[in-house]
Amino acid sequence: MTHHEYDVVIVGAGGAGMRAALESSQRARTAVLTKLYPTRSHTGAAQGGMAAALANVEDDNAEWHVFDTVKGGDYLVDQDAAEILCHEAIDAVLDLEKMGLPFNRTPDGKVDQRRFGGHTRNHGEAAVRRACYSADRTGHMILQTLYQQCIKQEVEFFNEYYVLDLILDQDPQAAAPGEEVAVAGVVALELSTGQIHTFRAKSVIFATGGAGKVFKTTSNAHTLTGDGMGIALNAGLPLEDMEFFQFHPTGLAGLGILLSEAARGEGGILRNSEGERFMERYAPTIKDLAPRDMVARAMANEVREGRGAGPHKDYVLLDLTHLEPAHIDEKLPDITEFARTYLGVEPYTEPVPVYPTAHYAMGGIPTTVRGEVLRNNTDIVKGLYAAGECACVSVHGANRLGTNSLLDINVFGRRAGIAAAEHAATVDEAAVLPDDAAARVEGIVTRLLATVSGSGTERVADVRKALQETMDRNVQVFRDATSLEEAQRVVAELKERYKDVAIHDRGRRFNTDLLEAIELGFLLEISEVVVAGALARQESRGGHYREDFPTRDDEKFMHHTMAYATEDGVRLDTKPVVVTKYQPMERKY
Amino acid sequence: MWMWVVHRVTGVAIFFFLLVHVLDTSLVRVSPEAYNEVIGSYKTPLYGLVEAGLVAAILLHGFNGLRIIAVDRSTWALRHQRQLVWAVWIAFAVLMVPFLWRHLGHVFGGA
Amino acid sequence: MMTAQPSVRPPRTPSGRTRRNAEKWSWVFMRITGPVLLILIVTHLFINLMTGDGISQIDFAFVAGKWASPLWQVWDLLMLVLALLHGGNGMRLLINDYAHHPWLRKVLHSALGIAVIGIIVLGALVIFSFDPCPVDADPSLLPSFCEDVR
Amino acid sequence: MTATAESPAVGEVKAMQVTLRILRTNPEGTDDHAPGESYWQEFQVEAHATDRVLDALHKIKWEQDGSLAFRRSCAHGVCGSDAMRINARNRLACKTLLKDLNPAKPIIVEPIKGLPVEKDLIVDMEPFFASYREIMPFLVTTGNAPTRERLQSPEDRQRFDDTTKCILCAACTTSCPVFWTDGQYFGPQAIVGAHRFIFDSRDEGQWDRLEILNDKAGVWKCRTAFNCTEACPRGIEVTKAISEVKKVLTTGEI
Ligand SMILES: Cc1cc2nc3c(=O)[nH]c(=O)nc-3n(C[C@H](O)[C@H](O)[C@H](O)COP(=O)(O)OP(=O)(O)OC[C@H]3O[C@@H](n4cnc5c(N)ncnc54)[C@H](O)[C@@H]3O)c2cc1C
Ligand code: HEM
Ligand code: SF4
Ligand code: F3S
Ligand code: FES
Repeated sequence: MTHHEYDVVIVGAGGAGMRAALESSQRARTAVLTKLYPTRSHTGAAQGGMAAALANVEDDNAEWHVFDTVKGGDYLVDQDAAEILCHEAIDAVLDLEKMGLPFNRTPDGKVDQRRFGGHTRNHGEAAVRRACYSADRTGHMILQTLYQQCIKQEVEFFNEYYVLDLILDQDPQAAAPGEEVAVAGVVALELSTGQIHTFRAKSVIFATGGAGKVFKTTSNAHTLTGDGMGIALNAGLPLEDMEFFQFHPTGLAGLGILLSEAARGEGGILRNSEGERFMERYAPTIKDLAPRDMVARAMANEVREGRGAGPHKDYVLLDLTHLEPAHIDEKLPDITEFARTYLGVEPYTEPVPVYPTAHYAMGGIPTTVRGEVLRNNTDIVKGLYAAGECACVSVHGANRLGTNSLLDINVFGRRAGIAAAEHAATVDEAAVLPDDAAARVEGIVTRLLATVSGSGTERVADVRKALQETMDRNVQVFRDATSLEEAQRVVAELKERYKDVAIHDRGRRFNTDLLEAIELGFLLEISEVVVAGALARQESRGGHYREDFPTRDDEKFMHHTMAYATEDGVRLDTKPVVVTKYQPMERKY
Repeated sequence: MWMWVVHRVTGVAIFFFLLVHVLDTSLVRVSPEAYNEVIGSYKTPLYGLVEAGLVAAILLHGFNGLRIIAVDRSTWALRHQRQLVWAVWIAFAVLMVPFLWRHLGHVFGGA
Repeated sequence: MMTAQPSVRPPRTPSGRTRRNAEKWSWVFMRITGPVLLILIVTHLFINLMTGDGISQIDFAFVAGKWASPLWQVWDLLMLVLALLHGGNGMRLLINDYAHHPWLRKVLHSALGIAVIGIIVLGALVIFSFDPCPVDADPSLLPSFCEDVR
Repeated sequence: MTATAESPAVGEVKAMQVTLRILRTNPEGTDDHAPGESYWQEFQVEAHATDRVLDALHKIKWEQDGSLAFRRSCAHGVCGSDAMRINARNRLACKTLLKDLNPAKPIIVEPIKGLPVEKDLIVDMEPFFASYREIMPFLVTTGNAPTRERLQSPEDRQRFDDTTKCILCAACTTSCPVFWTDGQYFGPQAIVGAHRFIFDSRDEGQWDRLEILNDKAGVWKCRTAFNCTEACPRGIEVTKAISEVKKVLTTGEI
């Protein structure tokens, strides 16, 4: 075992982690721990754009952006956070540009912008061009640019270090309200050697990204297993609004690989088997550019009502054939390439089969607008921060608008980085890391390695597959009490089976078998929370649609869900939503 | 990649041949007898074949050298480098066939 | 234990920048000499192997006959020098690619240098100090014009 | 309940048997093999023609031999984790469909060449990233930054578009025969990385970068073998980028 001491430790080197690192490494001794090489992070898969009311191509302002974000999030958004997000958006984009990000340009040399779902002019009048973009690889450019800046600043990376535990100075659930709980450090497994490392730090930032792998059909990477969320939960911290998961309308049918909303922003049209532009029925004003939850439901509904295309009538079509090939090549080169490579479909001439795919976790580790992690509705954990998809500030509420996440990781990644470094400067000594800090991780590793000799009976892949299929079947675009109870039962059963999983690789070095087993543990816990939250929320709001409760119920459910892991399962609590300017209204587009 | 190997191998082959070639030609300074004796051995069929190989190497290396230069200079050539590889082989064949026909005629024809 | 590598672990030996553009000029040189050599050598080969009786005509007399003309003297000298420099530089590149030990590299480089210079000097001497009609030689081996000289 | 279909396939494809021949290395040894020894192992899996090689590898790992080690993340060719040598060509396992490989014959899978093998298909990427770091892969500017964005015309933006696509997968560098023989060579990726900034009209560090590439281990090592261009999963014209850098160095004009 090796021990390290830093002022700030950042877990995750995606957009949020590296944006934080750029700030904190200027101010404090910072280490970035990441289970992947930084450039492999899933931020690099983001395609369409990053929202900011730059008004480079048409009239726009940050206030409209706030409104769209709140409305898009079905009023579950904390409006103070949304205001920060949208007002700081402009600098966030300009900062990236100054770091060298190669945005697409307008003829007069400014950052170009395009339309995206749910982003409107003057409170919903018409779609507005707000997404700053770089072809359909905006996330790739952000990730590369941030990594390049990290190289310039000589940020210290620990690549392929899996953080598996968070150490606090006391149990946050046992601590009385108002009592101080502080972070002490994290425990990580180094992939190349199998060695366990402890990191003691004054500040720790979690930026571990999403948890899309709880579903089978997802746009998310194999490595997005919700580790950060799971670790927080295990450490006695709550997760907020986990029942809200975004299903992106246009995943490649059967595969889940994403085709950016930019395809529709650039003029693509969704059609059913009859060739009908069905979104005209669901969102007469902005049609195909309605927010994702609505479009995904509309698509699923078309399929349910028998208007799906294909041999099994189980997908709809994204039609780009009326666009100029040159325009497609310039604005959407990658996603059209995906259609060619993976489905053998030529988007110039044929419509592309698409179906909703699990995409984004609106919920996560609850934080303040400075990125401080909450341990209940009001108290923060000293020195602990979270940012990016693993966090929930709540700027996305019940449904995230496209392009608001790349914005989120930059705005709140930056804020968390600054706050963490400033906090580290105010404390002399980090909290004590107990001698047995690594005991839990060692226990898990030793137990799993022991299964190699044949003590376990279950295969990791089987349990994971069963979990993902259950989640896809029961907790997807449409949910109801029956499906959710079924999911709850299956997840509980799988948690039992998980206790018997066995691995094959007995080595210490690059034991990815072992890590997949650990990741599965996180997936199971997160699924449990998602299902519990979804069952309790007897209304439909944003990405969460209950067929047995098809309308929004502001009387009973205008609040965030706070979920805690306890001895006897998930305990749910609520947290009020911060409303400043915009009172909930019906959501029509 | 394979043209790179060909270029390298032929380059080295020519280089070593050249060393030997200059040395043997130097024998003209020693005496006509010595020179003619060595050159005489070049006139055996075996050496005739080696000689043919050398010419082949030079032509291949030379034409491929032109291809490399073209590729470095023009985007068109760069994008059509595969076709240019064919062009090298064709040019090579066009020159080699008549040469071989004549050369091997001399070598084996005993003239 | 493997630690993270924040700073650049030098994967290569810097050249020391004593000859800043050396590799660039070497590259340009190869591209200039190549085509020139192509013309020189193809003509050379054509004359020696294709015209007249081909390879069987080559003997002392043939060579002497050619070198009597200053054109062929210069031609062959140019060919000799360029080919050796081009080939020698090519060999140097190869050594750089394959010889990884500094000492081995040094040895090979020196050997190459000596060979190239030696051969150029030797060749040049031969071409210019060449006497087409050595006095003590068997006249039947000499080019026909030697009879006039005698 | 929900409208999720069981994997809505586009056109039905029949399952078939494919054989994968994988070059394996275990740093800690196995019952039959010494630590660090490389050996071939064959696996048979049931797969569809439209499956990726990555799917087949996963099937092996998940159903037959959990100790098989390889890197992967995004599974659709954008993160650069899974470059490997498949049937003697460098490719991304997640972007290579079985149907494009003649699955009737065994599919040969090896780690990329020229970097130290750590385990099975995992190689040490550190030397590769070190080369990238050395060419100053970040925008260099002097003077005060403008309050808004730096302007750049679409034409100027277009000049370096191709090389911004790089995902640092190393398929190019580890397919280059010059890199195989001399690991000192920066390799095509580093040149691509430098090209991205050299031709960016906003950058002012071009000449420092060019100076680095004008070195013995720099661009002049490239012998236009084109393996890099053929290997690049992002379709970057790597050799063209290298050529453009050479041109700038010889003409002195950007
Ligand atoms: C296909 C796709 C397209 C998208 N397009 C857009 C778009 O156009 N616009 C937009 O705004 N948003 C988009 N999004 C959403 C957005 O890209 C993500 O939400 C965002 O990039 C998340 O960034 P992150 O930094 O939080 O996490 P990530 O980029 O996922 O990074 C997570 C990091 O955490 C590390 N990590 C994870 N677990 C551990 C652990 N246990 N130990 C150590 N390190 C760990 C990983 O190594 C990685 O470095 C898209 C998402 C997807 C999937
Ligand atoms: C016939 C005309 C010739 C042409 C057009 C030519 C052209 C070239 C060119 C352009 C290169 C550089 C290749 C590169 O940088 O990738 C080269 C390399 C080389 N040449 Fe020639 N050349 C010719 C004749 C010769 C001769 C006569 C010799 C031997 C004495 C020779 C030996 C070499 C060698 C050894 C290399 C290095 C190969 C390598 O690095 O892979 N060449 N040639
Ligand atoms: S240039 Fe292409 S092959 Fe090389 S690292 Fe970049 S993406 Fe991979
Ligand atoms: S393969 Fe290597 S030699 Fe040059 S063209 Fe590519 S870098
Ligand atoms: S897994 Fe990301 S490139 Fe293949």
